[in-house]
Amino acid sequence: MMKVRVKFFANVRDIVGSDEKVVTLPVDARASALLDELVAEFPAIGEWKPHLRIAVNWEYVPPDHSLQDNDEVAIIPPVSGG
Amino acid sequence: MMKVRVKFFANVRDIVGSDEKVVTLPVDARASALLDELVAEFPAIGEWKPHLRIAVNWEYVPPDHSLQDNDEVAIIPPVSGG
Amino acid sequence: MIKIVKVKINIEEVLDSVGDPSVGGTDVFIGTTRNHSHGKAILSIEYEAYEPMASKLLDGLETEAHRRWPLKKIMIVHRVGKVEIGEASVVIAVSSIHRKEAFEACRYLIDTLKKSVPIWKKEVFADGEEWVGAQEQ
Amino acid sequence: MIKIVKVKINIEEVLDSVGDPSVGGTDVFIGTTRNHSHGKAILSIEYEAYEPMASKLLDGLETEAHRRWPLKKIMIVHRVGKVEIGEASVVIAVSSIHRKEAFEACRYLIDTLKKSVPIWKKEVFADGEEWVGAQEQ
Repeated sequence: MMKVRVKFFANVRDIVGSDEKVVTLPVDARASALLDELVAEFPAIGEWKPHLRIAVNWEYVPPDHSLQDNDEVAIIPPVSGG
Repeated sequence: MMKVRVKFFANVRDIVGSDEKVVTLPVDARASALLDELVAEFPAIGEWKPHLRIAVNWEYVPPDHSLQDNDEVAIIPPVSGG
Repeated sequence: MIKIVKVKINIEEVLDSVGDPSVGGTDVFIGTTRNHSHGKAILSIEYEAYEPMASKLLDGLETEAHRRWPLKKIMIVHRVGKVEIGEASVVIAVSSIHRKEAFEACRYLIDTLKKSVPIWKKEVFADGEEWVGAQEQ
Repeated sequence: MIKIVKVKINIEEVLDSVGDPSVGGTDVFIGTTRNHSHGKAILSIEYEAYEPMASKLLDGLETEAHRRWPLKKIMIVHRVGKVEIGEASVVIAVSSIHRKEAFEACRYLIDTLKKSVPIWKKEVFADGEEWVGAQEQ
């Protein structure tokens, strides 16, 4: 197993109730598997799922990206800066 | 006959040596006739002639515009504001 | 250069930072917080950034703009925290020898920032608050 | 609003003049005097305007921009007289609810100003001076 640190922002952080969480996953789990796990734990995220992007170590990654031990993963809701 | 006040700017004013001049013209003379007269008096304007525009009472006019007594006519060299 | 700041953005400083004796044209975009959203009165706005990633992406945007256009200097400043109505949330200044490139690059930078940089806006109303999603922009 | 001024342009004042609580985006173009022209060092610049006609045409440009785009406010300030290298000769600020219109209108205003408004620039070099014709821009 491996651990990744997951960061939450904006409406997703409000749902999770915390801005960070360490999640344990099988080695080489994909980004999409992490997201499925989070939706299972916090069903209210599900409604937003089609709009969420995932970043690993400060870079956007596709859903099939393989996570590594100690990665910093961020769940990125639709951005609204500017 | 009629009189118009002619204003000069930039390189044309440098050639004429004055920023204003009253010119006497036949009634209903066209803007192009005034320009021809100025070129006759100040041949160095001739070189610029294809690039000069004429304004009457603060509006650009075509060369065949008929001038009126007391008009304020301006010889407008290529502009370079901004 | 890029900055994420918690205090009011000083526009004169931003302009000074892109000044250069060879510059002929500078285009500046200033995004300000509006007092309404879909007809509802906004009391204030809060911005939040995923700062290390936002800085990295903004740095990347700056590099990409320099690659695409012959520019002199770029300054991008985004504010985070509470921003009063009418204050600037973002200022982007681009200087170049000729104006066309400054306009195009400035437009590219704000458009791309809004699509990709992890910064979020929360609108505070009299009866609650709401995170703004990009799809509602 | 439009202004032709003989003193240094105050950018903060220009920005204040286009501010409005419903504004979401403001685009500002700043034209500055360059230190070189076709490889020759420029010492200073002088601008001259046919003021009543320039004001009339700038007023007309402002009206036309409001007709073409849904804008909030426009401020066009052009300086005349001697302008030092690096100082602003022209500042155009356009505010609107959404940014696209502000960018387009600002670009239209500076492009049209440069083509049609009777203002002339004289570049002063170490060995003489020269009126700049539009064809050399």
